[in-house]
Amino acid sequence: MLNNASQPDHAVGRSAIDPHRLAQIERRNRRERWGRAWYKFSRNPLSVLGLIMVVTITLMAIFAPFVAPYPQHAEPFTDFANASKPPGGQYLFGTDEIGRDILSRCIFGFRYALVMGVAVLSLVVPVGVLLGLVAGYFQGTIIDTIIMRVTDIFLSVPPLILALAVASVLQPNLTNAMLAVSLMWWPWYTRLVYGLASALRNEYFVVSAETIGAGTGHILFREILPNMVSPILTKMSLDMGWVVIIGSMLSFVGLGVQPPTPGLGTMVAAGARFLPDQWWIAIFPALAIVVVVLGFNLLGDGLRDLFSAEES
Amino acid sequence: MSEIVLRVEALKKHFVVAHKGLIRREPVTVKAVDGVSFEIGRGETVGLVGESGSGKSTIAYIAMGMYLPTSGTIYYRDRDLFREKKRPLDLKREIQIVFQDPSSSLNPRQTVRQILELPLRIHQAGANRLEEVVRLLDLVDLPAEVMHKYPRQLSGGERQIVAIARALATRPSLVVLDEPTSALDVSVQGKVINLLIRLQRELGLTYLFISHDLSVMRNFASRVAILYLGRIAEVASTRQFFENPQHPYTQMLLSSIPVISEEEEKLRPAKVVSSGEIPSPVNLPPGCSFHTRCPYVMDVCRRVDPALVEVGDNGHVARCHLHEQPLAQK
Amino acid sequence: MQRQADALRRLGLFLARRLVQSIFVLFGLSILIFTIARVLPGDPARTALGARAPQETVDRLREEMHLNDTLPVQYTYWLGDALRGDFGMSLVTRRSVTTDIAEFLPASLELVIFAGVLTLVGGIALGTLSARYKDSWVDNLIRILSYAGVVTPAFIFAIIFLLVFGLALDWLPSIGRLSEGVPKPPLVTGLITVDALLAGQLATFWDALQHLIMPGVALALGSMAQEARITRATMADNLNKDYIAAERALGIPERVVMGRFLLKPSLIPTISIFALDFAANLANAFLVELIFNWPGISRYGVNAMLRKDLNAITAVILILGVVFILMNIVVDLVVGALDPRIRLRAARSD
Amino acid sequence: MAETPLLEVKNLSVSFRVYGGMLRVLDGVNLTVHAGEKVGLVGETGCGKTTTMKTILRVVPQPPAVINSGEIRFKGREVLKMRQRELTDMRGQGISMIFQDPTAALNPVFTVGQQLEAAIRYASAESRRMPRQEVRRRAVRALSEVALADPERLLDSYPAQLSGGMRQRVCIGMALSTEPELLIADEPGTALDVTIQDQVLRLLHRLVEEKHTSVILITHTLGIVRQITDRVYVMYAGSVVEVAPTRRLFAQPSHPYTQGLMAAVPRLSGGGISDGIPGRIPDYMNPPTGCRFHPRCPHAMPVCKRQKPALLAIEDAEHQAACFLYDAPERVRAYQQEGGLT
Repeated sequence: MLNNASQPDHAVGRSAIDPHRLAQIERRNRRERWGRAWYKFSRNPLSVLGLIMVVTITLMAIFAPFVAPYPQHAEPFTDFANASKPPGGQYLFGTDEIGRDILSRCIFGFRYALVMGVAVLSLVVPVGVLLGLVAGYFQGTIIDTIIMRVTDIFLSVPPLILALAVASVLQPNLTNAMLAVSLMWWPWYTRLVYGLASALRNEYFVVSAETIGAGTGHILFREILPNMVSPILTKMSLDMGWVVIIGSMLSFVGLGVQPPTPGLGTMVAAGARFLPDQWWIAIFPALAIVVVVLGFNLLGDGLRDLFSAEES
Repeated sequence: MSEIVLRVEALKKHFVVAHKGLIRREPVTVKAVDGVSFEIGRGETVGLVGESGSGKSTIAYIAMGMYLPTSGTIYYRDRDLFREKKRPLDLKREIQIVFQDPSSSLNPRQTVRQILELPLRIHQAGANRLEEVVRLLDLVDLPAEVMHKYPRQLSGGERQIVAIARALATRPSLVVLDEPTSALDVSVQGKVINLLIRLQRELGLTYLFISHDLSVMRNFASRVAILYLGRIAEVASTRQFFENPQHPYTQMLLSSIPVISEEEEKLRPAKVVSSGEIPSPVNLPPGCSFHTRCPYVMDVCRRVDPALVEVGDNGHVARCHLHEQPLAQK
Repeated sequence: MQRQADALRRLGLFLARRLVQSIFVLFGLSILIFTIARVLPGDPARTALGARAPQETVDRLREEMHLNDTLPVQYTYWLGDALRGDFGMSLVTRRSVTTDIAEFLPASLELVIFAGVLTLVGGIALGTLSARYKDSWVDNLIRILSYAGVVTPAFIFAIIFLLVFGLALDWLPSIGRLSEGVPKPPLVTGLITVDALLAGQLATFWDALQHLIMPGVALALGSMAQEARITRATMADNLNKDYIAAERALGIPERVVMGRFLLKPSLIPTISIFALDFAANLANAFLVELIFNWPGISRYGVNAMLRKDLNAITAVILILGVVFILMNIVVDLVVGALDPRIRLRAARSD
Repeated sequence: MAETPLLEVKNLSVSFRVYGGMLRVLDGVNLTVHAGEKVGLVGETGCGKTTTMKTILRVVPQPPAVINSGEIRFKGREVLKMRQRELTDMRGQGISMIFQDPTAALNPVFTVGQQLEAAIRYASAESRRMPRQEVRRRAVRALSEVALADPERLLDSYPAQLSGGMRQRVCIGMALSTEPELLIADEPGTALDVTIQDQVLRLLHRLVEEKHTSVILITHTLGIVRQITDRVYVMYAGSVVEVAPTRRLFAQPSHPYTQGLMAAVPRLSGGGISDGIPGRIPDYMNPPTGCRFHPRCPHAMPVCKRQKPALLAIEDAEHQAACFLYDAPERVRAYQQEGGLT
């Protein structure tokens, strides 16, 4: 950023040491930075749409019992009198074969989709990032070799199939599905961070910190890590979408959320049996999946554009 | 010369760049630094000049402990820099470096204050860091507000000045300057150089100055050593170096510089016109490594590597058969 | 001549080195799979026989499966068998797992190769079109479509296709690889379309192709959209490169600059992602295979998983690992062929 | 000079659309090149030299660039109104360009031969019908002209296999292979070591003299301009601030920016370095009003903030500077009496 305002001005030099004034300046700077970032982000309507979608879905998931028209339909419930009703006034998305409101179940479905995404990422990101960071910084040493060879092994199979295998060996439920996906997901972060870290370790600001005598912890977490927040955040946002897809695939074959709990994948799988006549039973949960994934993808792309514009 | 601050002794650094063969992997090495010796006295600015592949930056990085020498060593005030495996903090404190490109040497995610506080935290425990940061900025003529800025909010010149302030934060006695102005525009480099000169005078600093820019060298260094493919070609006091260059490579370099006045024109040895490519440091020519481009090349140059011989006063030495007395030419 | 021989020798060295690396990775993978199969809770023998089997039978099977030995010993037995191509019996099909794989792998390959061709042709064409007419309505349309393609999982496409083209409109067959009564071609490659063509059975070829269309397209759309996005992004990026400006400045016509000098460097990322997608699709196809009742390897694998058929599970994962690793080598070769810088770097390191 | 100039740029303004605003990079550039002339264009990083040249050739990527106004006439024909076909005809044989960084200017996935032969083949209608061997022969000749040994082998090499000096020579050979009337050389040799740069510049100088090619030489090194060119334009922040025959510029730099720049160059003869010009290049998103140099100018007057100065003659029309100090004496007095600039 070119900026005219930073001309040296000795007259005010000393006054900045006043801690009160200091904090004020820092607060103002921070506000300006956020303001600028938001301005750039908001230039792209698609990014804003993505953010709105993500926020809405999250709020709906959190307040599902209040938002859903028939919250009790997410629990064991039957109403054969209203079974297989097509979309219409009372049931916006129609009802399924035992009379449950599909809209309500989709809203609760968001819940499990997001829980899965958040849980998987909060397990996977710290582990993957830490391993990649250490391996990248100690590139060429035995630490690097061990971490990266193990990572390679995990990366040598499509992650989905390993997750399926692990999930199938364990009891089929949401927790185990999350564990299985997490177990297969960390290497992708390790690989991403490894690449970034092994490039950053040669940057002169890292070398500078070394020649000054900073410790490894400082270099890893204060010098290197802050410089890869943007690609990691971007990947996390895109991955939320992927985890939702994988979660729904697991539930589709019965390895994730167990009925009658409304998992989006489970609902699609169950509804597929009633195609084509009662199409709404499968199609609306399928659309719900697409909406979640779309929201996170738009947000992720928006973040990527924002970060790449920040850097140039 | 007064007290010796830095003594480089028969320094060699060979990098393995590749391996040959499938089973018995023979290393392919680059002799980046190949037997370099020189000394820096207290308060001096010694300039190392050279083109790409000359090894000038490698020497700086070895002095900083970023690489270990293949053989030979460097002494800081009689302390062998490589006796301990890991350099002790008090030695790190004494020797600091300013890198070429401040946009790479300052962490883009830290404010100037955070950048300057790191050396203070490590080397000045107990000091009031905020006051110290203000003092450092004042020392380099930057307003205190700069401490809240991120590097990208500063101009190139200001960034380099922040990097200088960081190097001074440990209160070092020797500062290595690795091309400190070559990433800057002409209109700001003067300010940085003049600041360095003032700081040297005020703080009694000793500089090892690495550069490829002879015009800057002329106005900054007190002594100049010129490197060609990892070896010293000539060392002289700055005045002698520019007014009475002895090595044909020095002459070629001087004659290649574009200048802007008649006065400078006279300093260019017109007869040594640049020709030939710089050989790859992987395949050094036998004998004198400059013989492939030298206008005065003799038979002996292709076979025998010349030694450094005295060619003038004040330790003016050159590595060239032209200056070796008939002895070598037999 | 000399140069060609040199290039061949370098290629050989490269392959040799990659194969050695791959063997290490496969070895590690086998340990990983073995761990999943044996260390996780549950008694494989009990699982194999079911909860109602008498304890003596289970004990006998435990003995047979070397389950009473230490884990490293068990692993050596298992690995030894696996190396001989013997993965044991499948609990699902009651046949040798090797036989099963020989039957199901070609079906998956046929599907994935078909989808791969669609992906590559469609993705590059759409991406190039989009970049060529950047910011026009064509570009915007392609971008919106590719967004939809990226965010929609293949199984949702599969269900929609099944619903619309299979059931509602009844244009295309929706189940299996061949219609009933259509003669199977003699087995050569295992890919029915190819075998039918080889045998000259055009009717069979046509029928098999019709069966391929829905699952193939459902599987391809996601990666096609991905490829289109990557191609467009790389091209747009390269369009601002100095060498394009330099080639234009030399008076080289736009058609040559775009079709030749821009296209080749822009394909490199597309191709590398494509090959990896191709291998991943082999596994990701499982829901598509389930929905269209396609007798492929990942459907087999998932069925095995649902039945805890450990022999089949390990075999399927190992085979998919091998395909994945092979595709990685292919990526390196193709990218090396397109990009001399990578070739040069590889040459320098030998 | 009465005849039509070879190239005439009038009041050219170009902006770049970026995330969150417009960068007003060129702000009314004026430039003239006559047949057979060697013209220098000097200025610091980011002053718009390269953008001007890329716009002349219409190879500046659009978007992000937007040409706001101006005229570019090559041999009397308006370049900004040319259709694709006419552009392709003008590029190469009319004007060709050596780009700043030879590594970036060569396509990494094609051999030197493939690129050079394409340049030769598409140079003109006749060359398109040339047999292959003839194109190859000319490519070999183009490389030997730039003093490259073993051109046959070089044609089959990829850019990554060559040294920096060789790549620079290849770029020069390529730009000259189409036998242009005007050659634009953007910082030739800057990326190279000084001894190699010297060789490249001498080679370039010799070739354009032999072929009577007109040249625009872009550089930030004043010494290079002095060595090669007849006339010099000095650019600052998107406008030409001074133009003069080379000798006169060095003898009597007139614009305060030119004066500051000259003083800042460290001399081989010693004598210390001046502190240079205070401040920094302006922010192109919100450039200073009036004369863009006024925030850094030691002679700034109130008028400089209000109004953009036109190029004014110093002694005669050959030497001009865009500075109010060179206005009619009574006006200058009036400007100065307005009081200090805050």
